Amino acid sequence: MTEEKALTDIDPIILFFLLGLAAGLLRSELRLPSAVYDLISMVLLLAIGLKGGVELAQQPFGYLLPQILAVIGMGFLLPLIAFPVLRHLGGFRRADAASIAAHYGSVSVATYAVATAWFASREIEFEAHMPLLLVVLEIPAILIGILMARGLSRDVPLATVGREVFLGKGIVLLVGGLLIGWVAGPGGVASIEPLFFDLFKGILALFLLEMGLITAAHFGGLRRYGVFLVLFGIGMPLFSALIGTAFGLLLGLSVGGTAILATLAASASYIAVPAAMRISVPEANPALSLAAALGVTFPFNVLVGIPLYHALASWTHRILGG
Amino acid sequence: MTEEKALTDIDPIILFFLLGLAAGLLRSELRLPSAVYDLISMVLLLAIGLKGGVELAQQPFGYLLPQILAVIGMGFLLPLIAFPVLRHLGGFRRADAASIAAHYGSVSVATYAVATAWFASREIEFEAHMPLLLVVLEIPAILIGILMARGLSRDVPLATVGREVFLGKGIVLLVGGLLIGWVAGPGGVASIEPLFFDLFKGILALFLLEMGLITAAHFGGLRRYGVFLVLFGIGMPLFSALIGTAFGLLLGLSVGGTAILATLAASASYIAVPAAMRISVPEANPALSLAAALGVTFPFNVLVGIPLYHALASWTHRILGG
Amino acid sequence: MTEEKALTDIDPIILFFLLGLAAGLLRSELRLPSAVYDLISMVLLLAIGLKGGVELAQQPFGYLLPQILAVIGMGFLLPLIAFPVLRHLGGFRRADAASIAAHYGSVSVATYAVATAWFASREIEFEAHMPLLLVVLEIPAILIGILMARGLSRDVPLATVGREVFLGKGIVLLVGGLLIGWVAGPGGVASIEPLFFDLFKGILALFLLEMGLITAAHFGGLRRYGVFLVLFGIGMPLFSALIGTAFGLLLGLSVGGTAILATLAASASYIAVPAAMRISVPEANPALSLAAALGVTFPFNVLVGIPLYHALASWTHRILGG
Amino acid sequence: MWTHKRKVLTIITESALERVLLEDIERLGAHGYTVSDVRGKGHRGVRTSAWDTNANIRVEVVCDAETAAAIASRLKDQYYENYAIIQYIADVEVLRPERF
Amino acid sequence: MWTHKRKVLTIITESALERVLLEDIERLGAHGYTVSDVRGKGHRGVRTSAWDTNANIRVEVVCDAETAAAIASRLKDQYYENYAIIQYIADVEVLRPERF
Amino acid sequence: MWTHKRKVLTIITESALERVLLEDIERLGAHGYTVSDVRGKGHRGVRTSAWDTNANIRVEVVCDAETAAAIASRLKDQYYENYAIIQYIADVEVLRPERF
Ligand SMILES: Nc1ncnc2c1ncn2[C@@H]1O[C@H](COP(=O)(O)O)[C@@H](O)[C@H]1O
Ligand SMILES: Nc1ncnc2c1ncn2[C@@H]1O[C@H](COP(=O)(O)O)[C@@H](O)[C@H]1O
Ligand SMILES: Nc1ncnc2c1ncn2[C@@H]1O[C@H](COP(=O)(O)O)[C@@H](O)[C@H]1O
Ligand code: NA
Ligand code: NA
Ligand code: NA
Repeated sequence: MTEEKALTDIDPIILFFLLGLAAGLLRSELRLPSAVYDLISMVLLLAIGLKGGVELAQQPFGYLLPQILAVIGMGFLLPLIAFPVLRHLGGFRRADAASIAAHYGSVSVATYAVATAWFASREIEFEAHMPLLLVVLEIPAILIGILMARGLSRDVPLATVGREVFLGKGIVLLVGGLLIGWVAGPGGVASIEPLFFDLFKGILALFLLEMGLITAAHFGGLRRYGVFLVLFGIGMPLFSALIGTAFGLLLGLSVGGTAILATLAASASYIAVPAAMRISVPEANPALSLAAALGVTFPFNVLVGIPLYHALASWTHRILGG
Repeated sequence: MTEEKALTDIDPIILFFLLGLAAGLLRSELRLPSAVYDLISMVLLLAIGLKGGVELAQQPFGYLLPQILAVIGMGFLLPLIAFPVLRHLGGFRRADAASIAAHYGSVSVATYAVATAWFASREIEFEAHMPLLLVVLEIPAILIGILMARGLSRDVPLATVGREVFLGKGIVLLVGGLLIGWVAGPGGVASIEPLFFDLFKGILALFLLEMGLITAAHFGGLRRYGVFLVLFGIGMPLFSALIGTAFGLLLGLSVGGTAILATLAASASYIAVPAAMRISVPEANPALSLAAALGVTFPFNVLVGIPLYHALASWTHRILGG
Repeated sequence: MTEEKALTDIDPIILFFLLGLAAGLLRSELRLPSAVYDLISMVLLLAIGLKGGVELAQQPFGYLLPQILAVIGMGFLLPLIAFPVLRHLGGFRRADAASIAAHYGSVSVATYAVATAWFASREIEFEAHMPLLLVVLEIPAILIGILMARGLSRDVPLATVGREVFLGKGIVLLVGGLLIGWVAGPGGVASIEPLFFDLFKGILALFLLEMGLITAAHFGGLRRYGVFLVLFGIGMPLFSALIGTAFGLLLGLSVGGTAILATLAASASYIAVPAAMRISVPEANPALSLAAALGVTFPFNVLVGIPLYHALASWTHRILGG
Repeated sequence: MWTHKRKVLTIITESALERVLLEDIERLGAHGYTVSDVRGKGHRGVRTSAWDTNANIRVEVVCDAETAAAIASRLKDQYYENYAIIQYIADVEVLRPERF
Repeated sequence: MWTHKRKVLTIITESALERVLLEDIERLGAHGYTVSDVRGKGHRGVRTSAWDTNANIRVEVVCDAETAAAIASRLKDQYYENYAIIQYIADVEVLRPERF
Repeated sequence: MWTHKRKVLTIITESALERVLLEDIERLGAHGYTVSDVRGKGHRGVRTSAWDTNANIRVEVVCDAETAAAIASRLKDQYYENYAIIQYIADVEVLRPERF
């Protein structure tokens, strides 16, 4: 916030989300063409990757490795906890429970982007290699989800799943951005900053407008699948944020880094995982997981969760150290 | 204009319009994909809304209310004057006269954007809440147009018309931008300025390129519908600009604000009104109104009208007051 | 390069090309929607035109005319040399030899853009009217190509070919940009710089990502058409660069200008020429010329050629003068 | 295998009608529809713009003969007078007859 | 109601031909056409790029049998040798026979 | 002229299946296919988003009756249980029978 006073403290990008949500619920004609959605998400993914890659060169690999391993562990852990809850408390079919669990074990890039924007406007620092952890966290939950759905016995088309996961648009752009940023370094990237960095928040605003429209479309699914899904869609991220905070503390992350890791843990995938599950666990109903991840958890995290997770990280850091 | 001398005084965005016009008339292969058109117009509408919204918070509502009411009155008045001219002088069928009148009572966002760019490059100030008046002016003419076409007796599907008008893309984005700008304030909006404000004129240039192509496509319609339509397409904005200037003076607007209001009055809608008329007054021939609005009035306003209306506003202000 | 050290010296936009290439070869899901491709190439073409046009006003026409004529001569010369090589050494059918020769006589706008970016990051100056020569060079090779394929005897539909060439998207946008830049001048263009100039390299990066994907798709064609095409795709640009360097020296261009002219000579068209040949010489197999131009020559020029041509220009300048 | 005969009704008309048309189609008993964006030319001129007012959609409905007739005649009454629209119907065979 | 029999001729070919093809179609007596952007694969390989040179269009013409035959044989003579193109024709029924 | 009878099989299904579906179609002997992006509604709800997970494709395959039957029954076994998908088949006539 600069000199002039604003009505509220809400980040304008959140207002774009609310605008999309309102337009969607009122069944307005507003609709982003899919080519625009593709362009916008492509720029965001590359930008996040680039930003991380630029900083990555400064980090010794020995410092990063334990974090990567820990985060892979977290990516296995979260769906393993979510699955029995969904199966026994929620009464979902095996495939559906596994698929939803995989969504919540993985991460949402949009939620991450909103968190970084929220932190940036408050000048809260966080470790620069977070995009790397974001990439790492995308994948373990998918594997676990497939195993939980199919069991070890049945033959899983691992090759197909692998290419679906690793060569999906999202991972290719994130990892590609990371590598480019890492190779080119801050000086090299300077010439493409106006597109990828200066426009970042404006493009994120357009993206969130579309996210609002998509979220509105998934509210319908919620009504059909009931109260448990809503409760899970709020309870699970709260629980995951605790786990994420614990991992952040164990890894010795800063307050900002801990809060980001908690946000990653709390966020639920709605791009990489649905695509992988559709091919690998086709008997799972995608409407269920998307209703929870998009209809409940995404708005919850974006509107309430991020400040909460930051408060949690500050509080635990104050309690535990200096 | 900065240090170096240019060949002419023409704003480059007008040159983009002329390029599109030439390419269209020469039947070049040039064509903007509809997804690009959607993206560009979406950014422009949001940007205009945001800009207005940011300033709106500074205005007391008591100051705005009389202006809003006056402008609604103007929106009713203009089509009521145009209708008999079209019906009796032009010899148009009732539905066509009503539909064309509605187009001219409403406003063109592109014309408004060109005017603001023209004013900005000449550093002419105008009241910051103009986007609000733009939104307000979009709607009354549509209602009047439907009533003139159908009469009060026949049942107008007001609900359908209402949702078509208020939930159409244009209004949602303009009003949404206004609200976001108003809530976030200048500080909040700062982070999305690079996309919505810095790129504004570049994106407007691309938009005008497409407008040139569309205008060229509507020249054909003109040849078929004859001289009266051309005369009306020039005469009506001139007359409306006088009305707009009068309202501007009555409301005590600045020279710039008066000129903008005159431009709004003189401009003819080609997005919101055609869409609404197509559903509500389907027997009106859309080729007629678009040929006039796009084939004559838009280029006239953009090339000749805006400087003229500014001269008119300056002149009347000099005459009437210190 | 600014303060901080990068891993390598590679321009990040080249890394985007490699990312696209890798994604394409790994058959990733990554794919730019055609609307996005259209938007990106449209902005690049306009930007290149604008940049050239702004400078053009400063040049007396008497200075430009000999250069234009010389470059037209070069555009006729290159395909006349390539044709017998392709026909007799390569053993291609008449139509195919003519079509490939035309591709290599014309120019690639993307290669030009990469060269200007490479020069800019090394602060190497070059004559500002190069975009004009780029436009001029596009066309002669097309005419020669058609004549070589059909002979003078058979009736060539010159009108159709002419409109195909001059009214194609690429020429309209380049020439349109030139004219707009020329008329508006540097001051006039200032307001649209954020889109067309500041974002240039970022948009070029996205474009090269797509070029990488397209190049990968044309590698398949190479395997089928064999070794000669690969050799030609490397040998021809090297030879053309010598011719281009000679022309640059004769015209008294600077080191940078000579290198750019060599790059233009070395580059092979893959937009304007394929489109024109498809209509005018339909019996030529487009897979052949695109495999060579996109599968070999474009990556060769972008990865190896540009620095080489610059070294060549520097060396000849040092040898021959001052 | 292909023993279940059905009809496919194809409608090409103005994009502006999309919402109301699809409501009509569902109301008249179709179990589904498929829509794509197209351009074209007909008695009401060229419709080929980037632009909603001048763009076309193509709607395809697989259904039984009665439903196809009902939809077609309803759309004829409602839209033929004032809109750019054509309809045509063809014979097709489907696998799951209960679906259409 | 569906008493007027017509043909629908479907042409799938290279985008580069759009302009000349549509001129041919009109010249041979069709009263309209509908075009959409598609991708595909055939004897001339995969045509699926973001890119004009390698993109396809799908053109649909509703007309009487003679016009369909005239267009199809004309396009065959003109384009089959050198272009990626297929054509097929099907029976349809229309509401306003005077239109097609 | 139109003496060669063939079938056109039309498949409308989830975009997510594009790659595997086209592999299936080729493996079962089709000589080509054409794909377009569409939106729609069916038993599995509205599929109309900007968004891959919720978008549809329309695939058209011109081939002989046996190939059409083979593809259709294979897709039925493979995808009907878990995916949004419909198929229908129609009679067409083609010019170059050896091509299909
Ligand atoms: N004979 C035809 N064959 C194929 N499509 C047609 C035909 N006539 C009209 N159309 C399509 O239907 C739309 C509306 O037709 P019309 O009402 O005749 O203007 C046109 O814009 C075309 O897309
Ligand atoms: N058997 C087929 N079924 C459907 N579409 C086809 C078929 N064969 C070819 N096509 C389409 O027609 C285009 C040109 O075909 P071709 O001339 O065989 O390369 C292809 O790119 C496909 O889009
Ligand atoms: N009766 C129908 N007519 C035309 N298209 C249909 C029909 N039913 C379904 N579809 C299309 O096929 C897709 C999958 O259908 P479904 O499996 O029934 O959800 C839908 O999203 C529609 O695009
Ligand atoms: Na998570
Ligand atoms: Na007006
Ligand atoms: Na060349």
